[in-house]
Amino acid sequence: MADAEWMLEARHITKRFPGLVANDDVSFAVRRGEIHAVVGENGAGKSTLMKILAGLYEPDAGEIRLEGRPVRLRGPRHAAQLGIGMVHQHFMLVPRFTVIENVVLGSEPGSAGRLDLAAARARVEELARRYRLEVDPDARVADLSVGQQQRVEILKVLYRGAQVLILDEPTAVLVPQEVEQLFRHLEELRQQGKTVLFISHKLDEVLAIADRITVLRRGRVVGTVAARQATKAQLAEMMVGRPVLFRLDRPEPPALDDPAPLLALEEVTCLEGGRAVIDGVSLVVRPGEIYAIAGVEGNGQAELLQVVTGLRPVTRGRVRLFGEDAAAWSVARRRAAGMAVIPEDRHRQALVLPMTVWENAMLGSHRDPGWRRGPFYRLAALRRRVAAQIGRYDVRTPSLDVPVAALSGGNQQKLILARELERDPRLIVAAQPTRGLDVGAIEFVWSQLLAARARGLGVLLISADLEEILALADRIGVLARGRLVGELPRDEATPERLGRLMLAGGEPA
Amino acid sequence: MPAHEGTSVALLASLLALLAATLRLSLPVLITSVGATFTELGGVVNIGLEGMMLVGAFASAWAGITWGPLAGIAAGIAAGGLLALVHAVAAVRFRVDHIVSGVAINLLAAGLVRIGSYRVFGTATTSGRVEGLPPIPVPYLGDLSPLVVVGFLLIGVAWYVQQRTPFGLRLRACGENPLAADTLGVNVEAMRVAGVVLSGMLAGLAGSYLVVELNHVYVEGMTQGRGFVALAAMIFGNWTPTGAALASLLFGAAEALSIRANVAIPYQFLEMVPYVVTLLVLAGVMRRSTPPAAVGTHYSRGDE
Amino acid sequence: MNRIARGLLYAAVPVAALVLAALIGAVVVLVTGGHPLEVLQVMLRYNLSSPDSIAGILSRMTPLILSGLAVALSFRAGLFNIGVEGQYLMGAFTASLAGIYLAGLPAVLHLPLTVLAGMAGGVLWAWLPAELRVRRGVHEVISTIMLNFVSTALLLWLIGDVFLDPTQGGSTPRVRMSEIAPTARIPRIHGLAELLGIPLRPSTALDWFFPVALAVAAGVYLLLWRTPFGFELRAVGLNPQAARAAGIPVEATLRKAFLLSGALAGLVGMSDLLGYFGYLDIDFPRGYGFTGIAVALLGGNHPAGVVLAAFLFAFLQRGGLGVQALAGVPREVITVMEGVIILTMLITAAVAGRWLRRWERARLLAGQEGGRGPEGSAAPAAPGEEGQHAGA
Amino acid sequence: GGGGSGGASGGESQGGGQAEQPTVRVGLVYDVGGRGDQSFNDMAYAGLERAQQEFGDRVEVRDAEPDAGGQNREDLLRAFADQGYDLVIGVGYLFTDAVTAVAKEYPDVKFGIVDSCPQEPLDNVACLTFKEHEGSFLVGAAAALKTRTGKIGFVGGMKSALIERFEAGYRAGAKYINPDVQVLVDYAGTTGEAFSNPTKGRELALAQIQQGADVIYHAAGGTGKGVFEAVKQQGKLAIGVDADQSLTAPDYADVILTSMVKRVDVAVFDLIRSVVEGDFRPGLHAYGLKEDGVGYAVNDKNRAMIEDITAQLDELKQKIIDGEIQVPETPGDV
Ligand SMILES: Nc1ncnc2c1ncn2[C@@H]1O[C@H](COP(=O)(O)OP(=O)(O)OP(=O)(O)O)[C@@H](O)[C@H]1O
Ligand SMILES: Nc1ncnc2c1ncn2[C@@H]1O[C@H](COP(=O)(O)OP(=O)(O)OP(=O)(O)O)[C@@H](O)[C@H]1O
Ligand SMILES: [Mg+2]
Ligand SMILES: [Mg+2]
Repeated sequence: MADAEWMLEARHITKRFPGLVANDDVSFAVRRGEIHAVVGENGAGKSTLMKILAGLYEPDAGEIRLEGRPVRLRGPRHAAQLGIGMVHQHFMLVPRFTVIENVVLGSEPGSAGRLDLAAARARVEELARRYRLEVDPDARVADLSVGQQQRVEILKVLYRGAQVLILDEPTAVLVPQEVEQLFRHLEELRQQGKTVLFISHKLDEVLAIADRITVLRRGRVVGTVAARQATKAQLAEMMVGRPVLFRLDRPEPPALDDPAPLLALEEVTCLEGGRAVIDGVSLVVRPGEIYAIAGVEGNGQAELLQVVTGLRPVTRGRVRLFGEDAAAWSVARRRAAGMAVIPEDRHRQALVLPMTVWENAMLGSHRDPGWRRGPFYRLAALRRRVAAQIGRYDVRTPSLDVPVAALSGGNQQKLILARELERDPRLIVAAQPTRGLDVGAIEFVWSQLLAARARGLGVLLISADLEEILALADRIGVLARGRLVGELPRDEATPERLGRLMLAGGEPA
Repeated sequence: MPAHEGTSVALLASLLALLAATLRLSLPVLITSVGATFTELGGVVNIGLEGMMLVGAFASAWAGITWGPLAGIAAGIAAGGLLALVHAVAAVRFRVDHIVSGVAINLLAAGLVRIGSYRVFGTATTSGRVEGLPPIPVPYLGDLSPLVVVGFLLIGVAWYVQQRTPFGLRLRACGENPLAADTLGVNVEAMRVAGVVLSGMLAGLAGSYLVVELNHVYVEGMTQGRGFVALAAMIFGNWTPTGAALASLLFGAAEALSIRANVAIPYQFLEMVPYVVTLLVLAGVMRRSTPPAAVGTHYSRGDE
Repeated sequence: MNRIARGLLYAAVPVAALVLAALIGAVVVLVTGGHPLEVLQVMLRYNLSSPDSIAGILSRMTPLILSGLAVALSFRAGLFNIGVEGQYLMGAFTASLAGIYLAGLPAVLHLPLTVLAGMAGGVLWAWLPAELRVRRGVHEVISTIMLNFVSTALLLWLIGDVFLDPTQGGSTPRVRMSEIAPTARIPRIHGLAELLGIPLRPSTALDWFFPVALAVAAGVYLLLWRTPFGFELRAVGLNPQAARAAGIPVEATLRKAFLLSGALAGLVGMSDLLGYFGYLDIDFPRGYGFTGIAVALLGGNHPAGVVLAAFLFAFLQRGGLGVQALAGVPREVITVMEGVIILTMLITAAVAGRWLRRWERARLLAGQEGGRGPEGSAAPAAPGEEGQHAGA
Repeated sequence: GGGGSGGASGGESQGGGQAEQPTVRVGLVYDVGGRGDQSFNDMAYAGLERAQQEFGDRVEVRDAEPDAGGQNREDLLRAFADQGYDLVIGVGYLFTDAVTAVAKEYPDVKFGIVDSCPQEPLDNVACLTFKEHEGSFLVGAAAALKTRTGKIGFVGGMKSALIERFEAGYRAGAKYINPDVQVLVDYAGTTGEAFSNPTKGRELALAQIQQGADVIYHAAGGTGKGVFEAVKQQGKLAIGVDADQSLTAPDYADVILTSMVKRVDVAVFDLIRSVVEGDFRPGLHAYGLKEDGVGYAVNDKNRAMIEDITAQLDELKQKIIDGEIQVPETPGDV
C-alpha cells in the first residue's frame, strides 16, 4: 500500500502548548525528491511542526506517514534512523568541537573504545565532496562563519543517511551570497534524490527555489500551492489573512536648520591582536537620514556596532556624538544622550530571557528617575507605562509577567523596538533589525524606522539584507575587511553595484 | 672540598625527599581532580567529592583489614561510585540543584562513615592498621606506592577517554550543548550519570590511597578538605586532566614545602602557603578559564 | 476560577516533601536501632514545648538567614561566593577589634560601629576574590575556597599571637581576644517578648539581631526587586552581555554585588559574637557559610525562601540536640538525617512540582479546545523552571 | 548498635524526676570529635562505664555530643539539667563558659568540667584538670635516654596553649637528662582538624626522621596515627598520648616506647563516685603525677623496651612530686 508519490505526510497533527494550539489539525504531504517550503507568520507553528516531523516533539494527536507507512517517531535518533534529519534554526552545534566531531557525534565510526577519526574524516570529506559542501573538517565550529556552520549542520544530517532534510529558516542568518550557495546545495541534494522541507520568511526565495509551498496561519494549514503558479502577494495574503502592500511610504523629514551630524566617525581604527578589525572608517549620520552599512557579514559590522555603542574602545580616530567628542563615553552615557540601540542578536545582546516582559521593557532606562519614588520602583505606574508602550507596538504577550523567552521572535523584536524608540532618542543604531521576522513584522519595523526618520531622527542601519538596505537607506556605506570601501547615495545604489563592492572590497576606478 | 660536597649531598637528599613528599601528598588530590574533569565535562557540578573520598577511605579500611589491600581499593572505588550515584540520580534524574545535592552528599557521607565506623571498628574515629600493596622501590625516591603509577597513568587514560573515544565525545557534548547531543540520539541522562559516577569512583580511589597506601589507617575526617581542593585544582587546570594534574602537583609541592621548609615565620603562615601560592599563581598567570558551556544546568526537552 | 485551589496545591508541595523526608528519616532512625516515633515526639517536645525553645530556634536562625542571604545575593548576580565562611570569620574579627578598642563610646554609637566593622571585615575578605574575578577572570570558586583556608590560619595568628587576651589564665588559658565592651553588645529581646506577654528565661539567647536579620531579608528583597541596582544585579546575573549592551556597568555591578555579599557575610557572626559570647576565640562557631549555601538554594535564592529554609535548618539542628540528649540517638544519625532530609525535600519538591505543572498543563489543554492564539490566553509560562542556577 | 548511650533504653528517661529509688543520673557532653576517638572522649566514657559497672542500678548515665560551638554546648548541658539530672559533665575546656552559665541557672544540679575551671568559683562545679606537662616531662626524659642520635621529635595537633603544655614538659624532661639533646617540634595545623590528619602527621614525622630524630612523641589525636606509621616504617620509636596506646593501637605496639597517659577516666569516675557517695567537692581537682592522674605507661607490650630506664623515670617522678623539679608549662619557659 506504500504510495510511492508521497515521501512524508503529516495527517491531522495537533500540538498544544499551555495557552495555545501551536499546530491545529495540520495535514500536508511532501513528494519524493521535491523542495517543499513552509511559510507563515511568526508564531504560526512552523518550527513546532518541523520538530514533530523530526521526532523532537511528540504530537498530541495525528499521524505521520513515511513513504506511505504510518510511523511513530520515538525521538530524533529514531527519526534519523528512518531517514529524517533536521537542521534547526538555532544551530545544534557544539562550538568547542571540530567539524568532524560535530558531524560524527552520536554515530561515531570505530569501536566503542576508540574514536576512528581517520575513518570519520574520510566519510566527512567524501560527503562534502559529493554534495559540494566545502568546509574544513578540522576547524573548530566556533571559528566558522554562520554559513559554514550551516553546512556542518547539513553534513550532520547527510552523514546519518537522511532522505528527508528539514531546514528551519536556513536563510535567516545568511548573507545573499551564502543564500545563493545554500540554494545550490539544495538543488544538488534534490538531484541526488533527497527530499527537502524548509521554512522561510523570504517569499522571493521561496518562489525561486521551492517546488511547492504550504502556508500556515495560526497553527492551521491555509493551503499548499505550486511555486510556479504562486505570486508573492498571494502568498503574503494567505499568511497574514489580509492583503499586504509591498510598498513603503517614505515620508520626508522636516527641513532642519541644523543639519549638524548626530554621529561622526573620523578615521576610526580598532586593533585586535595587532590586526585592524576596523580600519580608518569615517562616516556621518545626520538628522533625518538613514545611513546603512552593507557588507558580507564578518567584515567589521559587529565591531563597528560596538564602537558606536561604546562597547569597544577605539585605537585611533575620533567618535563624535551629538557634536561632542564621545570616545570615552560609557554605554550608559551614550544612551542617556539620546542613542537607541537595536542589537543584532536579540537573545544574547538585547534581552534577558528569564526576566519578565515588563522588566525587559525597562532594561536600559531602568535608572530613569521617573520610574521611581525615592529609591524604589513604582511598580503600578511602571507597569501601566510599559503596557501602554508595548501596546503601541502591538507586542502580543499573555501578560506582562511572563518571561520574555515565552514570546515569539517577532514579538520579542517588537518589544525591543518599543523599548528603544519610546525613549525619545535622537539617533537609532539598528543591526539586523528584521532578522527572522515575518513579512508583517518586517513591514512594521521598516515603517517604524522610516517614521523615526521623518521625525528628524538619524538612523545607522547595519544589515546583511540588501532588500532592506535598498528599501530604507538614504546613503549606503559598504564595509569590507573593516574598511569603508565605498559610499553611494540611494539613487545610485543597485544590488549589483553593492554586491560588487561587497565582494571585491573596492570598486575598480 | 669534602665539607662542601657534604652539604650539597645533603641538599640533594632533601630535595629528593621533598620530591617524594610532593608525589605522596599530591596523589589524592590528583586522582580526585582528574576524576572531577569527568563530572564537569558531562555538565554536572560535584562538590560531593569530599564525601565520596571519605566513604572511599572508610570502605577501603574496612575491606582492606578484612580481605587485604586489593579488596580495600576495590571497596573504596565502589563506595565512592555508589555515593556518586546518589548525587547523579538527584542532580540529573530529579534535577536537584547540583550544589545543594553535593552539600547533602557531604553531610550524608560524614554521618555514614561514623555509623559504619562504630559498627565495624567499634570506635567512631579510627581503624586498626591496614596492610598496603607491596611498594615499588624507586632509586633515589625510596619506596613508592603502585598507586602512584596508577595515578599518573590515569592522567593519560582520562585524556584518551575524553578526547579519543566515542564515550568521551558524547560526554563532552552533554556538558557543552545537551540539546545538540540529544537531537543526535545521545542519551544525555545516562552520559551525565556516567560522568558523575566515574568522578565518584576516582574520589573513592583517592580515599583508598590515603588509607591503604599512605597512612595504613583510617581516621575520621582524614580527607581534610582535599575534595574541595581537587575541585579547585580541576578548575585551575582548566577542565583538562593534564591541567588538573599539574595543579594538584603544585598544591602538593606547596604543602610538602610548608612541611619541610625550616623558615622562621609564624607557624600559621606556613599553613597558608599552599593556598597563597595558588592565589598568587591565579592572580599572576591565569588565563580566563572556560568551563563547559552547560555545566551546572539541568536538561529537559522543550515540550515536556 | 480556582486560584485558591492552585495556591493550596503549590503550598502542599513543600509540606508533602517535608512529610516524605520525615518518613525517610524515620527509616534511617529505625535502621540504626532507634525508635522513630519517640524521636519525633522528643524533637517536637524539645523544640515546641515552651516559648524558650521556640526562641532557641529563632536565635539559631539568625546566622543562617544572614549567611543564606549573602550566598543568595551572590547567586543572583551570577557569582558563586562560597567564601562566606571565611568572610564572616574575618567580620567577627574586625567587629571584635571595634568592640574592644572603641570602648568608651556610648552604646548608640559603639554598637552600630561595631556591626559596621563586622561588615567591613566581610567586605575586606570578599574584596580580593572580587578583584581577581573582575580584573583577572579568576573563578571565584577557587579563590574563595583558598581564602577560606587562609582565613582560619590568619585568624589563629591574629587571635593567638597578636591580639591574645593577656588576662586569660588558669590551667588552660583560653586562646581568645579580650571581652567586647558592654556598649557594643547586642541586648536580648526579652523586654519586647515581655511586652508581648511571652516571658522568656534570662538564659534564653534570643537577641535583637533576629529581627535585624529579618529586616535585612526584607531589605535584600527590596534591593533586588525594587531598586535599579537590584535590577542591574539580576540582569548581570542572567545575561551579562545584554546587560552591558543596555549600559549597565557589568564589572562594577559584579564587584558591588560581591562586596555586598561580603558585607552580609560580615553580619553572620554578629549575633554569636555580640549577643552570645562577647569575645572572639579560636573556637568561634564555624560552618555557617557552608550551611548558608544549602539554605540559599533550598530557599530558591529568594529572601523569603531563605528565611523559611533557615527555620527548617534551625529546627532540625536544635531538635537534633534534644533527640541526642533525651532519646539517646547518636549525633551521626542526626547528621545522616540532615543530608537525607535535604535530598528528599528537594527531590520531592522537584518531582511534585513537575507533576503539578503537568497537571496544570493538562487542565489548560483540556480547557482550551476552541480558543487559540497567544493573545487573550493567560497561561502562566513556567518561569525558567528548568533554568540554570548560578553554577560553577 | 550505632553508639548510643550506656545501655539506657529510650523511654525511661522521660518520666521526669519522680523516680522513687535514689538513682544518680549522670549526663556527659563530649568535646567536638565525640565518643570513639580512642583518646580523650573515650577515656571520659570509660570513666562513665566504670561507674555504671561499679554502682549498677545506683547510677544512670547518658552522653551526647554538640555538632558545633555556640549555644549547642549550653543547650545540651541545659537539656540534662532541665530533666533533673544530678550530675552533668562537660568534657573539654571549650565548656568553660557553658558550664558557668548553666551551673548558675541550676544551682541544685552538680556540674563537672574536664580540663578547665570557671573564672569565678561556683559551689556546684568541680573542675578536673591535668598536669600534662608533668607526664610529658617523664616521657621527654625517656626519649632523651633512648635516643641514639641525640635528636628527638614532637608532633602536636592543633597549635594551642593546651598542646604546648605537652611540648613544654617534653622538652624540659629531655633537656633535664641531656642539655644537648635536640628537640624538633612541629604542629599539624591551626584548627580542630589538625587532630585528624594522619597524612600530615606522617609527613611531619618523616621529615623529622630525615633530620635525625629517632624518638617522636605525639600529642595529636588521629594525626598521631600517621606518626606511628612513619616511625614503624623507618624503624624508629614513638611515644603515645592520653590513653595507653600500646593497647588502643596494638598494631603499633612494637614501636610505642610508652605513652603519656592522662587519666580522664579516673577523674570522671572519682567525680561520679563523689556524687553517689554524697561527698561532692566543688572547685579545682588537679590531677598530676602525685594523684596518678598523669604518668607514663608500662605494660606487657612495652616492658622490654622501657625496663632499663623505669628506675630513672620513677626517680624523676618522685622529684617532681616532691617539688624538687619544677616543670614549666609553656615552651617559652623551657
Ligand atoms: N516549548 C514551547 N512551550 C510553549 N509554547 C511554545 C513552545 N514552543 C513554541 N511555542 C509557542 O507555539 C507557537 C508556535 O511556535 P513556533 O515556533 O512553531 O512558531 P514559528 O512558526 O516557528 O514562528 P517563527 O516564525 O517566529 O519561527 C508560538 O506562539 C510559540 O510561542
Ligand atoms: N519553554 C517555552 N515556553 C514558552 N515559549 C517557548 C518555550 N520554548 C520556546 N518557546 C517559544 O517558542 C518559539 C519557538 O522556538 P524555536 O526554538 O522553534 O525558535 P523560533 O521561534 O523559530 O526562533 P526565533 O524566535 O528566533 O524566530 C520561540 O519563539 C520561543 O519564544
Ligand atoms: Mg520558528
Ligand atoms: Mg523564527
